[in-house]
Amino acid sequence: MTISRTARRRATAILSLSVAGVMLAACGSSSNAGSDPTGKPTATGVKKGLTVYFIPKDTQNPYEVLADQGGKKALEELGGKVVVSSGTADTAAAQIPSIQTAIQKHADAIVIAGNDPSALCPSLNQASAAGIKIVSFDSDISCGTSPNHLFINQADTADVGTSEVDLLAKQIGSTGQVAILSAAASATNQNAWIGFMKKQLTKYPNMKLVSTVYGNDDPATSLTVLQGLLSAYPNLKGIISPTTVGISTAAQYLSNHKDVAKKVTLTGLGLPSQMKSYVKDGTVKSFELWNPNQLGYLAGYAAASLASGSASLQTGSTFKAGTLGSYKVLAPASGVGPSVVLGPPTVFDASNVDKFNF
Amino acid sequence: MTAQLTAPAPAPDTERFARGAALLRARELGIGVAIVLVFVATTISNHAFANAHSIQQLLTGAALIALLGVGETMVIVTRNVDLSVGSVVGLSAYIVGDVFKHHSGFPVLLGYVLGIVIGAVIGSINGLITVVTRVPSLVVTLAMLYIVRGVDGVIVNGKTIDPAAIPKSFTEVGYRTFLGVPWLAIIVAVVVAVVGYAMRSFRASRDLYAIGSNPEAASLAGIPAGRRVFTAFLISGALAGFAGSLFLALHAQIDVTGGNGYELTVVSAVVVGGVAIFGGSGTVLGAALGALLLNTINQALVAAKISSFWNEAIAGGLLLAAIAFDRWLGLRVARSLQSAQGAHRDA
Amino acid sequence: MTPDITTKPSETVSYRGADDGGQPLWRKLVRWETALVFVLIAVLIFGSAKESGFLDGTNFFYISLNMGEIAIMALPLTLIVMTGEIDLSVASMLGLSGTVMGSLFHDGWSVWAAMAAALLVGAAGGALNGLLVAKMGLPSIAVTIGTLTLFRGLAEIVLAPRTITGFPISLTKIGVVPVQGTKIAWSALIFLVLAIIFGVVLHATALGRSIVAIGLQPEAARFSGVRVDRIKFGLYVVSGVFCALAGILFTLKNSSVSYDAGTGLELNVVAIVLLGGVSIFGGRGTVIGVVLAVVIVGCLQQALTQMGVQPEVQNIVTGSLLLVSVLVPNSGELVRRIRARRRRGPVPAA
Amino acid sequence: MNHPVGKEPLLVLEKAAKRFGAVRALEDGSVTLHPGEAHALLGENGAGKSTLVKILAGVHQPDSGRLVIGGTPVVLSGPAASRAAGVSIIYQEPTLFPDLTVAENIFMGRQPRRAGRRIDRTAMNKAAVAVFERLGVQLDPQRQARGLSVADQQIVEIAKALSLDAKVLVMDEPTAALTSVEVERLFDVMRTLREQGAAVLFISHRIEEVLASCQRVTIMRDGRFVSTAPIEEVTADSIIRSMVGRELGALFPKTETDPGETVLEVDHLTREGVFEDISFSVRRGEIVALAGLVGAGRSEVARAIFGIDRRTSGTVRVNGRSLRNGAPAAAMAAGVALVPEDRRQQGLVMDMGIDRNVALASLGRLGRFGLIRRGSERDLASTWADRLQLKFGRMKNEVSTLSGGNQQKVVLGKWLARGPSLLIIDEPTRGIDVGTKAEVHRILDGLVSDGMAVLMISSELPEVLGMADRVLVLHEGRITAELSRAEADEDSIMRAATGYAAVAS
Repeated sequence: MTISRTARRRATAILSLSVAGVMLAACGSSSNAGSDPTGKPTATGVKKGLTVYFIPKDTQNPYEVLADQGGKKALEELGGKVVVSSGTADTAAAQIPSIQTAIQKHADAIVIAGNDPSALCPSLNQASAAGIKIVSFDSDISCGTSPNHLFINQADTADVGTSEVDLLAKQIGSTGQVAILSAAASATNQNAWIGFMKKQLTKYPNMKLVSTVYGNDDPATSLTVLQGLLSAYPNLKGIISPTTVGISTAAQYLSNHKDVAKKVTLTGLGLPSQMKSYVKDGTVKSFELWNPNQLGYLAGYAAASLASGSASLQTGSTFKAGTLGSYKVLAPASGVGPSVVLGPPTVFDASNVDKFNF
Repeated sequence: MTAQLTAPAPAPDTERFARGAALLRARELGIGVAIVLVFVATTISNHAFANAHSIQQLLTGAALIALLGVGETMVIVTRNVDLSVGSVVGLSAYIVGDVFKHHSGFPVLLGYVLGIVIGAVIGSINGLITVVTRVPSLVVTLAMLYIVRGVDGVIVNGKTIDPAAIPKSFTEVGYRTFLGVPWLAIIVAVVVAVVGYAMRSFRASRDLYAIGSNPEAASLAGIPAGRRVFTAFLISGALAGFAGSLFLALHAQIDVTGGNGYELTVVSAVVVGGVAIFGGSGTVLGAALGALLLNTINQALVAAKISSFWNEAIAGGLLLAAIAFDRWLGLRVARSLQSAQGAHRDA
Repeated sequence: MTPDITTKPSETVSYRGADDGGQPLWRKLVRWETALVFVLIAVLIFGSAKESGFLDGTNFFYISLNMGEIAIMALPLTLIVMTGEIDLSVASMLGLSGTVMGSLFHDGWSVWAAMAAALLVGAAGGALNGLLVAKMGLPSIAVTIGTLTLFRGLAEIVLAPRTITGFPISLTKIGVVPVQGTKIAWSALIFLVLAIIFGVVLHATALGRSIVAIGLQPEAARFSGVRVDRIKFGLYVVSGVFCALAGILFTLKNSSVSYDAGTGLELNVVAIVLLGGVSIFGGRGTVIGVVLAVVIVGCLQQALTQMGVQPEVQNIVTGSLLLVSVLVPNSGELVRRIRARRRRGPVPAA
Repeated sequence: MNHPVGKEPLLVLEKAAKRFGAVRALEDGSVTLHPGEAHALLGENGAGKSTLVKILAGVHQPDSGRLVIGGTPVVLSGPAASRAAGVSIIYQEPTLFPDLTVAENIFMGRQPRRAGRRIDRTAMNKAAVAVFERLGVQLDPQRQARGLSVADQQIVEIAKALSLDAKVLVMDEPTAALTSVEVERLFDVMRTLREQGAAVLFISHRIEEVLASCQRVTIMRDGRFVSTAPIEEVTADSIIRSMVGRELGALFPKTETDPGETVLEVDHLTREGVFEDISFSVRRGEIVALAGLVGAGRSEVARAIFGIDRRTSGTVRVNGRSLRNGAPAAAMAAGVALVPEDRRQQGLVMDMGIDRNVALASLGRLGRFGLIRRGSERDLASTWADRLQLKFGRMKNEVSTLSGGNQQKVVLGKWLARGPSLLIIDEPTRGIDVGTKAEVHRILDGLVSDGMAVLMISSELPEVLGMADRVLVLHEGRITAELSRAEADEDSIMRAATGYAAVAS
């Protein structure tokens, strides 16, 4: 899929022109002309009264709810407002009416967590054509340059994949069978992380990835596939679950089956609030995550800055994100467009897990 | 009315009966054999599969669907269907969890009772609408599926119940074993046994079969069909609510997705288990075994290192095979009875 | 000597009130479609009162864009429900056909050939349903729950965990721009054309008349020379093909497809058909009713979304609408029964 | 033959009336039952007997009238109330639960119980065997009811009613499907019940049965009570006259015709387990009747000829052309029409208009490319409505609003509109009032005079005797006699139908 990406991006760029008739941000990578002279941010560079639509994967995902709250806080600080809108199902189709609503309501910016990497592109393109700035977070959209958008990366994608493998390797002595318990098979961020995990695993010749299973972010399904995994691979040493539902389901199972927990080490991405009890009872030694609240907060500031013109998609453009400090737009690289990285993920263990309230 | 009658039970042509009963029992037996076959085949491809742990997991994993299957069987036997069970599981699990979260010290046992009550309330709404308005239950419970899920969403509103909020003694049911058998499986087995026995042994439960077998004849026989169907929905709802509590106990966490899509899995399990979708026949044991078979296949695929992407296709194919097989069997039995009768008449 | 105590179709009659000689009185006075028109007007007034831009062209385009595929699937389902059967596999077929189209396109097929293959898969899937329901006489609800799972599972095998993108822009623009010179989405235009065809077929042809007869009294239809099995089989094939068409449009609209495309839409489609006044027992219903239901649901959803109403509340609204749409036509029966009970009075002990 | 004098009547029904929509099913249903009597209720089909039975059963609630049981006026709110009041019914059509065992069918809702209110299956099966003993039949109480023959089903029904030990036992044509040995047994049981002080209401078409086993007889006609009389005061002739209300001759207009060439040829027709080796032919201008008991396979033969059911072997030829197996459309194209037995389920789409019902078999002829021209549909319907003198309000009205006789005319119109060369008509006058009955017979006579071939199935012997040119008698799926018009009489037909004598012909 990556081979044809450039060609397709060019093609979609043409579409954006023909459809929108509006040229955005001077087509990013293809041209350096018209670089933003006001690259330096000013504290007052953000307009008041902005409306930012936050469109999470669905309205109930706890992780996203935390992020939305961060966004609300950001816009409150900036004198604007956040509208949260999405469907009940994790599907692109359920998000489209929300995008349409944002267009109808003349929103200034959209912050979206894509349920599908490309199904949302046509709608977002329309939004972009209507002058709405597009910011993606949590799970990126891959629309190329149409619309051109800023991705708020929770952590460097490669970092997440690599660090989780390292974390596990440290705990199991870099040897043994390992497996991955993921969310839905179609989840973009999951698949991207898994890709980097596989890459990193090549550095540990004695660690063997035996299986990747999908729990669809549903506790029951996660439990079923986990149990199947344990039956199939009695010598399994480690499980990486880069999804909050998966890791907490697995942790619950292991904490109740100490015999299994003795043999199998679990790590991945989890919410400290959910994982606290498992870290304390020793089921899980360490796991990581970033602060979803901060992620939303950063996305809110980024969206407001773009909408105010105080930041751009140009590589190196910087903007202030309230209490988080200043951020710089990174150059597009390997399938990811202009992006901003929140920071390295926090590793949680018994020493710090109590300090977080998300 | 002499010697012949005083002789215990045996009826005039015991032989024919024996054949009929064997056919009936064959269904449960057949599923049992299928489960064993899947288990053995998986073990051959992956020797690690055959251990006590796997079996415990097979039982635990099937428990909730089997429990829902018990209630669903009672409803389907009356020629109705309850599609709202999945939503009920989600709602009752969340409410029970929420109560634990906000009232630490809430009695653990009451947690289960609360789940049952929530389910019973929704079940009685289903039953009431179906019986009083005579709107087909397919539509009523489909609407309830939407409504209950919506209410659940409004209540949950993006929150989750974390494991820390739930008393350890509540979740124990989800993992403790007794003599190596998971408690969850024991509870469901007891429910299956009790309801299964009741479905055979009480007048009211035989009425359920009569209603599904021939509604017109049931009303001519003076069976209070409305009250019975209502009760079936009530029990189905109550068991779904109970399953919600157990869901919470098993997973120790709940958000809005809990129980989503269970309705179709349950109906599949029940039909695979030999319960006729148009009522009149089928057993609770069959339904529970159907659930166990589906779960065994799911876990076997992972264990046999076949991609879990095959799960759904196999479940669908199995359901189709089951109903096609039932029809074939039914035709065969009818034909053999008919020709036997012809011979009997001619003689 | 035939074993004629097996289930007779007449037994289901008891549910519609065997002796009350047809519809309740009010139903004869107020047609369901008329009621739907009033509901639609109410929704439009409600929408534009709450949202200033509700009645503008862009919004119309959005509504038509959102409803197009669901609406297309609702048409063949209308005919199937009219015969007294049901097809719950529609959304899975949408996903499977999109998946087939996507994966073949990804493998280097031309997009047109991939679409043709998707339609063929639709026909084959419909034929499977038809075979099991019409030829083998299996209950359609169980069969199509089975194929719902089966089709989705096949899509998963074919495509998961990939997402296919990169369809030609000349085609995917149907998800972005309306039909030239109008404010209507392509899928919705196709739906309207199809609705006219389906309307004519149902209401003015021998086939349509046969479908109604099958739904009202299948045995009488058979005794009148109507080829019940063949018609049912054909309808399932048609349903499969049009769900595949919806799958193609859905894929192009989103310019991408993954195996879980359209998951859960079957319930929306069924809800629309029933809301449109098609009786779940078969035999009663109109295409215009279904068209109105499509528009009402589309407008209502858009209005609620734009008002910022929680999507969960929309679930409640959809469920309640569905319930009301079957409760109201049955209210005559309800009133009759209550009255009958009152007339009977208490029963003296004998 | 003890006269029930002085004793308080067990059950009195007075002037009960019941309508269904436009159809007056019962206008004056009156009957009085005394303890210890067997009381016959006679009347033609459509006289209102079944409605009266259903009122006693609590299935229908009368619109007016009075019901007194055991001296107390009662309102039966449903079947359970009727049973509680001591009334037990054996229906014409068995109403069993196919998925349950025979014993459960008998004791549904009153299964014997043991400790803990649990059903005592052993006791239940024993009790069932005991009831069968009383009836002198052998039936496995533990087998499923599915697949029982009609006769066996009827036996289960009788066993059910017997086991209730009811004060009032109503039997709605229980003997129609039974062999005479079984009938004898039944009469024995009736006698025992009477001696125990119960009353039996006995409905039958076999007048000699009534004369032999009942003490009093009530006659109904056109939904009205006609008379009640002790059995000694009536004769078969007087009963028939009261039932019919006029001389037989007027009912059965019969024009003598010369049969022409053969239209229908049936050769070794067999449907496994249903009927076997049926061969006969029907010629232009003749009516051939298929007679026999209920369940003998008459309707099934008709269904197989028309292609509703598939035949196992044998051939059917119409006008020399062989018919495809299991294809009604092919039979219709060859010129066959079938007016089925069950008007409400098979003959008509009750919720469709008159015009659409008439057009239903001719859809292909009403326009081009499958489109239906409403105009030609309406023309077709009104043509036939005129010709058959249909009484109706508007063409669009649902046929469910018509009376039984007019409904039958719609079915006839539907098929005659196709101009068939062979008309198969199953129970042409079931459930039709006497006036329309004669009309239907006149229509049939007219059709035959014009050269149509008619195959008629009828359970009414007078109809068979009055209308048919030839009579074929079926017994348990085989033709046991072929009788010419001259040879056919009640005796010869009944003998062949019950399988007693291979009647010489």
